[in-house]
Formats: sequence, structure tokens, C-alpha cells
Amino acid sequence: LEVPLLFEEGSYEKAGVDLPQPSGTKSRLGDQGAEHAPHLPAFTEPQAMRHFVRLSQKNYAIDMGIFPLGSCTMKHNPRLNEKMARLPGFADLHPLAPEKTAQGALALIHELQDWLCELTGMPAVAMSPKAGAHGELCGMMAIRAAIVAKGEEKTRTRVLVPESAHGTNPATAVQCGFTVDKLPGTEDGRVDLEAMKAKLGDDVAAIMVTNPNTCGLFERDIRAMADAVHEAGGYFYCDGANFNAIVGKARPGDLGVDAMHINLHKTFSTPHGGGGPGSGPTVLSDALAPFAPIPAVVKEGETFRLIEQEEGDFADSFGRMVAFHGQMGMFVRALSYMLSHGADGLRKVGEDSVLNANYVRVRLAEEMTQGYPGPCMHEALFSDKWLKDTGVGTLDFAKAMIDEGFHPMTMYFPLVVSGAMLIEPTETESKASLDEFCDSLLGLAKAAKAGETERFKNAPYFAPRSRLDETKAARQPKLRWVEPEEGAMAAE
Amino acid sequence: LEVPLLFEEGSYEKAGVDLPQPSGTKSRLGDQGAEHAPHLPAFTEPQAMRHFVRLSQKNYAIDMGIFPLGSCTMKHNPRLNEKMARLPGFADLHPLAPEKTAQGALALIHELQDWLCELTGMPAVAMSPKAGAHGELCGMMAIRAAIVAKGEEKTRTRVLVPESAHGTNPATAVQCGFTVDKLPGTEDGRVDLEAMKAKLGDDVAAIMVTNPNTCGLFERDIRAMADAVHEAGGYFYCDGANFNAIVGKARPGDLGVDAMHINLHKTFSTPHGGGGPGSGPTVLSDALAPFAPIPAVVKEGETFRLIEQEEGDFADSFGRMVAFHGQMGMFVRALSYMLSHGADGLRKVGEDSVLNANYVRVRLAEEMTQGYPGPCMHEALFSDKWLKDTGVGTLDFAKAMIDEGFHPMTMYFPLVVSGAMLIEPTETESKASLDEFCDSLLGLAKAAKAGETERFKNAPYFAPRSRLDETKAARQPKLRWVEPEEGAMAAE
Amino acid sequence: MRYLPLTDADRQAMLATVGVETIDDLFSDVPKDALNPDLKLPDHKGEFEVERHLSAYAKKNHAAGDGPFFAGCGAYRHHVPATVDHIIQRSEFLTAYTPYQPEIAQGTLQYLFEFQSQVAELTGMEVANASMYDGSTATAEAALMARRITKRNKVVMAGGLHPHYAEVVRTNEELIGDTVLQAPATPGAGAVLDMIDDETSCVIVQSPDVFGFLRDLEGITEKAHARGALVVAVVTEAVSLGLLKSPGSQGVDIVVGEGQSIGNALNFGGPYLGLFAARQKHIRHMPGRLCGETVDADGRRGFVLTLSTREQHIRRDKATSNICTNSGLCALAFTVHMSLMGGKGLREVATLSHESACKTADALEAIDGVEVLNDTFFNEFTVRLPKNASQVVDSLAEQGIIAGVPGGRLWPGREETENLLIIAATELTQDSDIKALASALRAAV
Amino acid sequence: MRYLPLTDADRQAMLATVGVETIDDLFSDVPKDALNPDLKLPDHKGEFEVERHLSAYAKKNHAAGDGPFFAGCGAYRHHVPATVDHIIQRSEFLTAYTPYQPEIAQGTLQYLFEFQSQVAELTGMEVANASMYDGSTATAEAALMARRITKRNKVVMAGGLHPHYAEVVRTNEELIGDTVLQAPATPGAGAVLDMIDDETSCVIVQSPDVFGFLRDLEGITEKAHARGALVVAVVTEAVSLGLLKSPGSQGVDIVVGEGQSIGNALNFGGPYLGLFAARQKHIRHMPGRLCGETVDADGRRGFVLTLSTREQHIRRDKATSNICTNSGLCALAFTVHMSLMGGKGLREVATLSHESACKTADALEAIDGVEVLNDTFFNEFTVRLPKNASQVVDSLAEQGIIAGVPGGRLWPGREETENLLIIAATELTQDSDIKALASALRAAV
Repeated sequence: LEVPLLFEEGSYEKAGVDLPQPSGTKSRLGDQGAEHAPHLPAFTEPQAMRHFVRLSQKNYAIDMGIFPLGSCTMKHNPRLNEKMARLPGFADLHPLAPEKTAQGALALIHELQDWLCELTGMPAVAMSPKAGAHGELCGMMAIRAAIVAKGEEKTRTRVLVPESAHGTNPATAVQCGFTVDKLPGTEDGRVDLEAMKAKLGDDVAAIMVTNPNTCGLFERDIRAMADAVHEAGGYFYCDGANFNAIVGKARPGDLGVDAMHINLHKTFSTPHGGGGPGSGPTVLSDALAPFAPIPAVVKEGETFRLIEQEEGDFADSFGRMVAFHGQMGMFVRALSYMLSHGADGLRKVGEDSVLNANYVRVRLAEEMTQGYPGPCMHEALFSDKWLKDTGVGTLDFAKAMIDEGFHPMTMYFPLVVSGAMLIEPTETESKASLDEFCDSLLGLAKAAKAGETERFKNAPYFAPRSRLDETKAARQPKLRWVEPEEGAMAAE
Repeated sequence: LEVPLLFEEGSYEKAGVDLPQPSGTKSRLGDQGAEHAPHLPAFTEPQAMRHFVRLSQKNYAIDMGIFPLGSCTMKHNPRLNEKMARLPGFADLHPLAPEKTAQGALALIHELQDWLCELTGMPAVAMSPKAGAHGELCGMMAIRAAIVAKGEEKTRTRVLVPESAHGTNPATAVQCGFTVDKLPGTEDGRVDLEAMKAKLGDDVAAIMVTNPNTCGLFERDIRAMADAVHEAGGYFYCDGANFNAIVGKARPGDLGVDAMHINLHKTFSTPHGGGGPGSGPTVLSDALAPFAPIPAVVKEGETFRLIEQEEGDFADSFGRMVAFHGQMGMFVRALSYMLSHGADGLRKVGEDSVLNANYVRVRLAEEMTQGYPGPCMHEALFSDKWLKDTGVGTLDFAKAMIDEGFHPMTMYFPLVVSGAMLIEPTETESKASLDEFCDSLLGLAKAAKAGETERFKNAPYFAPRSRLDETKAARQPKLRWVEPEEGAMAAE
Repeated sequence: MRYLPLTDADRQAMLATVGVETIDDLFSDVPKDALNPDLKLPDHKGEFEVERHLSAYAKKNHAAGDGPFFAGCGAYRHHVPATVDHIIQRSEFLTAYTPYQPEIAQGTLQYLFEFQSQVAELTGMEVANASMYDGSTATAEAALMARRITKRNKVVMAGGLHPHYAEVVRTNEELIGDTVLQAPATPGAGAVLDMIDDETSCVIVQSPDVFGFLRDLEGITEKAHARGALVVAVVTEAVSLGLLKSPGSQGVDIVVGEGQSIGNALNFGGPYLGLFAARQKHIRHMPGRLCGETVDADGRRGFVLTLSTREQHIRRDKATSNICTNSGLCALAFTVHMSLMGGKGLREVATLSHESACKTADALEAIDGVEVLNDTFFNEFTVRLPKNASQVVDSLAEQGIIAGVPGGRLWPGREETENLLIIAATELTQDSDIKALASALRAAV
Repeated sequence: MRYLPLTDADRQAMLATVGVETIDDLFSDVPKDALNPDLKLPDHKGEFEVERHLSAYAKKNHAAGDGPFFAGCGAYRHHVPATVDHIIQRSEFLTAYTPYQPEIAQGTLQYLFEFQSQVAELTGMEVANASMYDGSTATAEAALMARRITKRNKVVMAGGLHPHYAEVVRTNEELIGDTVLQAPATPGAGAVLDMIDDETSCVIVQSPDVFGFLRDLEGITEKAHARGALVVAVVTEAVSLGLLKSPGSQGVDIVVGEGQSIGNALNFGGPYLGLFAARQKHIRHMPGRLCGETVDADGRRGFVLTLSTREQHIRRDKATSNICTNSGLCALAFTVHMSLMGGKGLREVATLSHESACKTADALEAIDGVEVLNDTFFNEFTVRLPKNASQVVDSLAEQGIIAGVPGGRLWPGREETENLLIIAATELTQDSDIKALASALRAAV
């Protein structure tokens, strides 16, 4: 069923809201009033409902099936969390409401801070970052501020980033005024410790390492790496995108990390919502804590306070990185999730996510080539070696998965493996679900090897759309609706 | 995607709830305690979510498309109503809470009573009936009580019901101890007034007439019918299933009706919910009001009271027909809808529903045969004459509609027309939606006439299931899941 | 008029297509003087105005969650997981129609099949229907079903049957001239046995009964069956089925019940969920909708509404009942909640509820002048106070405590029960609630 | 552990398949002494226990709807139709991933395209992106974009720019060594014109500004363009776009804004919705996600994320920004609400909001010692009180009235603004609220 655009279906006459009559008070707009309403059509309520429900049915979602996306931790989103976030005491609370009238909200943020610090073994956490990449920015800004405080900002400008890193890492480093230097990996998919040491020096501001890394492996040498960078006068930024694998099992603070963002929308189950909003609190070591951004929530006696300026413990803060105090709606959801799981449950989260990934790894290895040997953490990496000479590529294989009822895995990332396929099942998949998934993929793999290329070349066949022309989209960008002809506007 | 049964997917070990540990208090169950938990499997929460979301995707719903069902008024269900019904003051209120602690709820019921009385022009309304058929029962019980009060219960036992009536009418009459006598219709699809008069007599308790009737027509002679039955000492029960056509436009109380149920889940937009719950308040004339059931809400000064026994104005009540006081959840939704529309909006509801039906009637009459000539009310009736010799029947045609993305219309009802197709679009369909629907049906009609029987014979082809074997279901009833083999139970 | 998509231009164009000039030309069959009545009702309101209006009503009520809460008697406040409400609000369930077109209604049909299976297992019966309006109407329907099966015209009800249920049975049965007898409503008494005779179509027994006592269904069944009568067991607190012997295991013929307490809110009395289970041999006498398993034309398993020849839309004046609606969405809520709990989880909820009630009883027994009457109970019991219980309940309500249901509420004007207070507890009852009740009650008596 | 489907039996079987004995064998790369730390955190809790815990926090806050409410300054309380929340809670939207696989994400992609179209029209610009974190970060990104386009390193901000926004710009710009200047934050003053020079990459102007004044964007644009600088217009109250001349019509180059007030709740500051619109010619310099129209292999219209070569996952250290998340669900809420209103409905909401503010200003002007500073405003204005406004706000809060945002909150420790109170109203402001505010304020000053 095709769904026209709002602009094709809507009306400029009727609307889906009813409002009281204005009283005709004299305007105080000066000369800034517009003569006409914005030229935007409306739906009545039944039309809007059907429009968006029909649109929704063209989406795939975690509530429908597995989302085996590496580095994205698409786990079950409990509805309790949605309910809690909608309590009027949280949802209908103004960010600049007087402190006394928001003590419950501040207390909640403070409790969440405690959980995040305890789970990561870190002494401090900055709550305001709005997403993972924003959390990275926070961490790197804190590192930059620490370097400035030491008067080394002119010299310490280089940041070491592994080849396998998320794209946000180098982008963030640059956004903080650093230059990026690539770190090579070892044959077993980890950072090459010796090569890293060789790159260290007075000009190195930090290393940015993901752990577990994007190959789904735990950086065995993480402490040695931390020691080395500290010794060289730099800092250790850890990308926390893969924290799900070790939550409850190991703490970055015990491993020498100076800063790490936490994706509440990955590890702590706040919904992805089709690409946002996220939330990326950043934990900080003692070395970086003084530079944490404002605002911040602190407890003084029985009262919770919101520090909104550089004062007291926050005198050296690097400043404000966002209006207001972060993603409260996500904080409520994340704390709801943490309380539900508890320490015992969170440890099981880490364990089951790793177990599920290894189970998938072993089962799929029957037909597919593992990226690196040995067990993995919470995601299993495969290369496209096994597809060699089949005429089927990683993309084709992934698109064929759509016809089997699955969302494709992460493809062509990390870049260090040829035609990478990165699969993260998460702990909220049942064994039955994993078996269904593996059976289906093994079937597809056999078909690819058996030369059934038709099944792959133009896949998907059973989706709302076949493959889309991305080149056309980029070459002739059409980013908004435009009235097709002059005549149509006369109707208004 | 196939969805296994809970019993095939679930586990006897894990569950989707976490509960505190019992404290081990000494049981006071005597010898009535069971040794084991009931043998029912559970889902963890992610499994449950996926199970039911996937199931839901096998349904058609008003939020997805038009539901052109005659006599069923499947209109848009505003979400405001859902939100209002869930306010803790309504949803979390116990039916036996002290009167003083439920004044808001009683006031709401009282306001709804006022709306229903004013919209129908009737002096009284019984709120407790739980559904349309229950409302019919209420009306007929009141009639029976009135007859008993006159000492005529032995003689007045016959109820006249048109051939075209809903099945609930005769069933209800019988459930009240009456016998049913069929009323013939005229050639123009209405009750034959003269034939009815001929059937009247001392033994007639009531007539039960639907207006607008099930052929989608207004009973022109309604006042004459009312006068005649009243003169004969009987009562006029009006089936209110089709009230949507005349809401705001005409009032049963102005036309001589003694009792009529109102389907809040039709006219007043409370959701059908896959077949319930409904709500069927029944308005009553002065003649029947004294016999109304308890409980009832009355206002005394500034206080609202719940009458729970036969006392005062309710001394002659026919008694209680349900525990507690009716479908509060539906009352909130219905009042929310009424307030939103107001008197002006409700009149437009009647008008637009009739206009939409006539538009569909005229457009489809291009290919299909109207059941009766002339304009209709809020539903358009067609016979299968136009399908003669095509080899396609009403059922085939309706099932082919599924492949076009529509829910079939009401088929083979009313019985007075051969192969009836009854279409009620409701006022919440846009012109664009009606055009899409009509275009599609006209296309199908042409296909049928052109001899494309394959398109119909085994339709639907594009639904989650093809035609189901209803005979097998009835001959070998399998009404519950049964463990397939003994071995499987050993797992527990 | 945000729910009405037609624009004025649409209306004009459509009238032209239809071939009339004004909308009222389509209403020409309505008597002129009755057309377009002057309604003394306000005009349309915006969404936030409606919200304000209704929220003001809501705020005038004392919600069960607003303080210590001990009311039961057929409606119980248990916790309902957020998942339940999310699922029943899915458009595809909420705004679906009765599943008469099974090809595009397998979602509804499959959960009804799961619901029937769960209810059958919980009640210990062979089959269950797809739900009724509520427990009380299900009870009345059970009596009518027993009448059809036994062809007898006398219903006998135990004294502990919820008085509202008894009234509903009476209203329905007396309408068709049947005899309805009820044993005296007295805590602990079981005089019903002596009332069963050869004309009895069925005996209706509630357990736990309205006073909270657990009844020996086996003994009653033995006696009834000996006289050719059926036994209808009534369960008003579905959670009790998680901890008690099932009625089916005790030989009864029909089990009816109120399913509200699993998955559904209190809702001031409705919508609720009637449970109805019976023996396989009686299915053609059962009222209500039934969902059955079958196959489609391609041999795939599927579900349909079945045995509809019992129903009014086919059978008209020969139907088993006039019912044409079930409580579909409430049944879905039940099924989802039950699926999350499983038998094990239900037993845990039942155990916690029982323990809460035991603790409450212990606390109240310690009060001078308060006497707990029950030897056995599940999560509800009855105390005798030294004074009128309605007055005590009202006075505690002013302190924000809903103390339970007073006898005077259920049996108005009856002296023997006016000092009785029926008290229920669930897993949501906190120790602090019990303390508050006990201390307020101590002060009030 | 209701969110974890694996049973112990599953775990055993899977460990066996994997070929290890214990789960910790899979964690062998973790330093032994760091494995399985002893966490000082409580164990898992049931759903109703979590609800109690969090509800207790919620109850300790004074919600905006609990009484008269006049706070704004970048976050506004408008009515959000119930339909909006229903749709954003649809599983298919709520639990979907970033639409990188367009074949099975057309739902998300199409609404993003609709969102972009709406934002472009409202701002009067040619293109808009698929949303940013919030208004303040969008403003910072706009400054960085202007830097990329003009290759200049000096940002000039008007004095009426929300101080939080200004701080965010400063934090980001100073990090890379750029110069950031802001005119003094004084109601009514417009000293920014004199600060524009040939090194200015952009001028950032908010209108309505933080004090509520409506700014002449046309004049500023003229001056800036003459110097080769771009103009970034900031809108912190999206509803104002329904009634005011669009920034685009006044010639600005980039429009950023906070979209919260359409479709989204106050949420104590987040999640919010950054709006970002620009001229067509600059699209390749724009940050954030973009959705574009294209066709599929069968020639059908479809939508994809496009121009991703600007983005970090392709471009890495050469990306336009490090952003990899938008505010998808908040954008959906915006789109649904905007679709229900249309331009006409938005204008009505804006008009009612303006009228509420006018009435409030009238009522406060009548109070001795209270001075309304604005000659123009939309739905927010500033008054000067004869005393410290923070103290007044605190004292009114104790009476249940949120009187607005005191100057001391936005500019801590700055004497010139500490007596200022910034007051906002919307269509939800009732006459009784205005009366309550006026009378409490009269008593307090």
C-alpha cells in the first residue's frame, strides 16, 4: 500500500486540532507579524492516524524481530520505562523550574550518577551529553581542558585512534582541535601495543580505544595501554559503545580508563526511536573530573543542587555543552532499567550478550568465515572470504536477509576486515530466536555457495521497496517536498 | 511470518514478571491449597512483546483502512479518549469505593446521562448494560416489567420483529420469555405498516424495529407505527445500532419510541477492540422509566448518589442486570467524544455519515445493483443481482476485496435481499478514502463481469491466511491447546 | 471538528454527485418537525478543553493507589505490567473488528485461542469460551445453560454467592418464570446442601465466597450430581486460581468467573471480563463466542470463530443467548498478563496476596472488639466490628484509607451483616498500609 | 530477570555448543582481578517496586500542570494531542533503528522527509536537515558551518541570544581557537551591529530573543552580508513561526531552533529537538542527517539517507561534524503534531499564545513597581521588579505558582539582570492563572 506524502493528502482547509476562538486582543508584534499562516497542509485526526500507522508498517523494529547490528546494541525496550518517563512529575517539568520544585528530578539524576559511577568504577560522570558522539566530545573536551590546565595545549595535539574505530572517534578528535594518527591492529584483531607505544610522545594528547573493540574482542592489553599513555602524559579515552558486553563483569575504572561515554540507548535500553534521541553520559577519572561540564547535580545534605556556573568543585569546568541538563527522559528510562535488573541482572546482561554472540559465532562458522579466531565478546565478526567466487557480496547477502524477515547485520564495518559482517544479537534474544536466525542464515549461505545468485542480486524482493538509488539521491538532492505546479496552489 | 502459540514458545521456567520473595507466612488455605502451580507456560518480556506485536500484524484495523461494515459503525477512535479513560481517578477506582470518594466518577456518569437523554429526546437512561444486546435485554426487561405491573404478563407475550432485524432482536425477545412473530417488509425496504397493524392485538407486548433500519433506510412511518402499537397497549423498542445516521438530526423520543439501546462503541467511538468490550446504555420513555434497572446515578443537591437497591424512584426497578454500574471505561471515552464534537459536531456526524454512504451508493451503482431505490441513510445496501451469471458470489467478491487492501463489507445481511452487501463508510472517511475504495470496488466489479473468476474463487491470495475451513472447525471442535505428547510434559 | 475529514468543498462535490442540493434532502424521510432538533448541549471543544473538563472529574475521586486500600468483593487491585497496556493499545488490536473475516484477523483469533486455553487450564475444565461481559452475567448465563442441559427450572444458590451476582441470576431467571432460591447470606454457613432437590437445574457456589471462605466444592458436587443437578462454580478473584485447587479438579460442571484481576484495572466496575469454562460434552449448549483451530486452503494452521450456529446472528430466536459481544480487549489484557506470569508467576502473585491478607488478618485480630470470622481464606476475609461497618468505612475514607467493603453496602438494610467488614489484600498491599489500617481501625472502634 | 529469555538449560546447552565450560571462560581476556567486581548496588526488583521507587521521585516535583505556570526561556508548555504520543509509541517507530536499510525503513524515512519539508517551510528556508540534539547544539553547529563556508574564525552573537546557547557556542568554538564575541545581554539593546567586521564568520541573532523582544533580522542581515558574514537566526520557541515573519523571508543564511514546543513535552530539558535549515547552496556544508527522495529499482518513489559523505561514518576525520544521532522520535512528534495543526492550526495556537501573553502583560503592568520592558513580544516578555526576581520566584513557587525565569538563573551573579523576570504564556494559560500570578506578584513586591 502506497502512502502519499502529507503534502499530497493533507488539506489547507481542515485540521486535526480544534482551538478556542481568539479574543482579538491587540497585537504586540510590532512589524514582525506575518500576513499569512505558513503554507502547510493538515490532516484531520483520522487521516493523521492512518497516515502514520501505515507509514509505521513499512518499518522493521526490535519488537518485530532480531536486529543483529554490531556496535548498536538493539535490545528489548521495556515499556515500564516509557511509562515512568511519562509521569507528569518528569515529563511536565520545566528545565528552569525553581530548584526546590524539582528535588525529585535532581535526586533521580543523582541516583543515576551513582549507578553509572559504580558500574564503571569511575569517580565522576557528566550527564549532559545528548548522545554517544556528544559524550565522546565531552570526554575529549575534558582531556583538552586538562591539557590546557597543564599549559600543554600547543604541543599535545595528536590523538591515536585505531583503524578499526567508529567514525565518530576521529571526527570528535578533530572537532576538539586535535589531529588524528591511526593505530595499526594486530593479526588477532586488537590494538598493536608495541606499535602504539612507538607512536607515543610528548605531542600525544590521548588514545581513543573502543573496548570491547569493534571486532567484538576485548583488548587484552588494555592496562598496559593505559599505563603507557599515562606515562607519556596523555589520557585514555574509551569508546563505550560496546559496554553492553562487560556491564557488571568488568569496570573501565579498574582498567585505567580516563573517560568513557555510555550510550544509554544501547546498554541501558532507552529506545533508538529510528535514530534518536540518544543520551551519552560520560564517566571521568579523578584526573579529568575537575574539568567536567556544567550543569551538574550535587547533593548537599538532604538537598539536591544544580550547579549552573563555574563555581566550587566546578570552578575549572570546561563549560556548558548544551542548554539545560541532558536527556532527562532517557535518565528516567535508564534508571528504571537498572533498578529492574539490579547488580545481579546487569551482570547476567553482560554474560548472556556474550554467550548469545558466541553461540551465533559458532553456529554460523559452519558456513561463514570468522573475522578473527577464538571467542568473541558480545558481537561476532565475519569476513566475506567464504563468499569468494560465489558472485554474491556482503551487501547482497545482507539484503537477502531482509527477505528472510531479518534486519541485516552491520556491513563493511569495521574496515579492517574484508566485507565485514558484524553481528550483535544482544541478551534479549531467546535461544529459539537465535536458532531461527542461524538456521536462516546458514540456509542463505548454502544457497549462495550453491550458486543461487538470483536470490541475492536484486534482493530484497519482499520488502516495501527494492534497492533504492542512493546515487541519484546524492547527485540530485531532493530534500523537501515542492509544490508540483503553480496551479495546485490556487486551491488555497 | 508464522507465530507459534504461547504453549509452543513459552517456558515453564522463566517468566516475564519479577516478584518479591514471599515471607513464608503460615497458610490459611485449609485443605483447598493446590500442590502445584497451574500448568501454563510464560514468556519473558521481550518474547511476549514480539509474540503479540507479530500477532497484531495479522489483523486489519480501522487505523489501517476503511471498515465498510454495515450495522457496525467502525469509525475513528480518538486517542484522547484512551488517555482520559486511563486517568487514575477513573481507571484505579474501585466500584465499591465509598460514595464520597467517587463523586467525580458519579458526576461524569450523570453528565453522560444528560447527554444521552438530550440527544435521544428521552427522559431516562439505564447505564449498566454492558453491550448492545445487553441494552436490548434491558429495554425488553423494562417492557416486561411494565406489562407485569399492569398484570398482563400472561397475555401479552408476542413480540413483532421485522424479517430484516438483527439476530439479537428475536434472541432477546425469547430470553425475556416472549415469542417472536415476524413482520413482513415492503418493496421499498421498510416495515409494512398495514401488515403490522394487522398483527397487533391484546397479546402483543412490543414491536422491535431498527431505525434507520438494516436496509439503511429511515422508517418513514415510524410515528404511525408507534401510535399503532401504543394504541394496542404494546411498547415500541427501537434497536439503536444505526443511531449514527441520525445523531444530532432526529431524536427517537420525538418519534414515539419507548426504549432504545445506544452502542457507545458504534455511535460514540469507543473502540471495538476485536469484538468487545461494548457498552449499551438504554434510554427509556416515561412509561418505562420507573422500571429501569439498578444501580443508577442520581443527583441530590450537590451530591451524586448511587442507587443500589429498589427504593424511592427506583422502587419498581426490574432489578439488577449486572454487578456494579456498567462500563465506566467506555463512559469516559464516550463523554470525551461527545464533548469534543459538541451539538454542532454531532449533527455533522450524522450528516457526513449519510453523505458518505450516499456518495458510495451512487458511485458503486455504476456497476452494482442497489438493494432498494432512492437515497439511503448511513449505509448503502446492494444485492447480488449484478453478479448473476458471473460465477462470482457475494462471498467471493468480498474476499477479493481483502486482496485490494480492504476489509469486506457486511455480507448476506439483511436477509431480505439476495446476497446482500451492506456498506457503511462512516463520517470519518475522507473523500479521498471513499474514492480509493469505490475505484477499487468498481475495478473488481468490472473484473467479475469480465469473467476473471480466478481472481475471486480462491481469494484472498495476499492475506496472512487463505480461506479457512470453517466446517472442519465446527465438526471437530478444537477449542484449546493440548499438549501434543506425554514426553513434552516431562520437561517441567 | 478534528474527527471529520470532509471539507465544505468535498461536501458540495459529493452532494452534486449524489444529485441532491442540500444534505437535508437526504433526510427527507424524517418527519419535518423532528428534523434538526434544538439540542440543549454545548458546541464542540478543543482537545485540551476536554482534557480539563474530564481531569477535573478524575481529580474528585480517591484513586485506589492514593492510599491504603483494602476493597475487594469482586474487583481487585493487582499490579498490571506496562507491557499489557502497551499491547492492548496497538492499533491493530484496539481498532480491530470482531474477527468474522479470519483471513485478516488471525491476530485476534490466535490470542482468543490462547485465552481459551489459559482459562481452561486455570479452571481445570476442558473448554472455555472467548469471554463474556463480566463474572455476574457469566453466572446468569451459566444458570441458563444448566437449564438448557437439564431441562429443569430451579436454581439454587449458596449463601456466599456475591449478592450482586445472585441478583443478576434472579433478574434473568425470574423473567422466564424459573424458581431461584438462595441460602442465607451468613459467613461460614453452608445450608445450600439441603436445598438441592430433583427439580434443581444447578447449584451455584462461589469459592472463595463473598466473605472470603474457601468452599468444599467436592462435597457439593457429589450431592448435586446425585440429584441430577449441575454445579456452577463461581470465582470472583481469578488470581486465587494460582494457589487453590481448581474447581474443575473438584468435579464441577461449569466454572464462571470474573477475570478482571488479571491484566485489567478496577475501572469503577467496567469493562470487566467474564470467564466461562465447561465440560467438552456441553459445548453446544455454551453461550458466547468460541474460537477454534482449523486449517486454511493451503493447509496452514489457522483459527476461526466456530459453532456459530449456537449464536443469535445465525440462530436468531433459537440462539443459546442474545450475546453478540465479548470482552475482547479485556481478554487480550488477561492473556498478555497471564503469558508474562505463566502458572509459576501467577502462583507467586497469589502467594504474596495470600500472605498480605494473612498479615492483615493478624494485625486486625489484635484489635479489641474486632473479630476475624474466617477459618480459611485466600486474599479476603471478613471481620465483625462492634459497630456499623459503613460508618467506620466512611470515617476511615476521610483519613484516606479505603478499609474494605462494609456489609451494609452489599446487603442494604440487613441487620445481621451491617457490622461486617470484608477486607481484601493483594501483592500491592504494603506493610505500612496494614499498619495504617490497623491503627485507624483501632481508633474507630 | 524478566528481560532475559535464556533459561539455565539454554545457557548450558549453548555453552556446550560454544565449547566452553563456564561463562567466564568467554571473559578470559579480562584481567582476572578486574573480573566480576563486587558492585555496591541492589539486586533486581520487580516492576511494581521500580514503579514505586520512581513515582516517589516524580511526586516530589511540582509539575507545570500542577498550577499557574509561566516559565519559558527555551522550553514551552503547549498542548500535545494524544494522537502524537500514541504514534511515537508505535513499536515500529519507537524500537526502529536508524534507517540505514531503506528498504525496510520507509516509515522513518518518509516522516523525516515530511519533517524536513515542514521545517523548511516554517523557517522560510530552502532545505532543512533531519534534526539535531537540540536548539543550543544546533546553534553551535551552525557557527561551525558558517566557519567552514566563510573560512573565517570570529563569531558574533547578539546580546539577546539565550545565555545557555551562547555558552554552548563558546565552548565549541573556543576549543578550536576561534574568537567569540557577544553583545551585552540587556533587554532591548542591539549593539551587535557594530561588532560585525570583515573577520566575522557569522552573526547569531535570536528572535524573539531571550527577553522576548522581536528582532529586525532584515537589518542585521543587510549589515552582515555587506561584510561577507553569514547570519544565523535562532528560534527557541518554534510556535512563534506560526505568527511571525519567517527568518528565511528576511534573508538569513541559516536558521536553527528548538523544536520542543511542537509535539514534545518539557521533560526537564531533554530530549529536545534541534531544527536546522539553510540555503540549498550550502547543503554540502550542513551537519547532521539528511533524508532525500529517490526511486527504487522498480522505479517507485522512495526515500534514503543521503549526502552521507559529509558524515563521520564515511568521512571520519574530515566529517562536517561528529554527530551520528538525530532526535528521530522527537522529530516524529513534531511532524505528527504539525500535521494535525497545519499552517492554519499553528497560526491559531500562536495567536492564542500571543493573546495569553498580552493579557498577562496587561495584568502585570497594572501592578505598582512592576515594569514591562518589551515594546514587542510574541509569547514571552520581561518585567523589572523592584527586588531580586529569584527570591520572588521562590516565594511564589511556595504558593504553587511558577512565575517565570528570573534573571539570576540565566546570568548568575550579574547585577543588571537580577531583578528581571522573564514570563511566558501559551494557549494553555488560563485567565485564572493570570489572575493568580498577578495577585501573588502584587503581594510579593
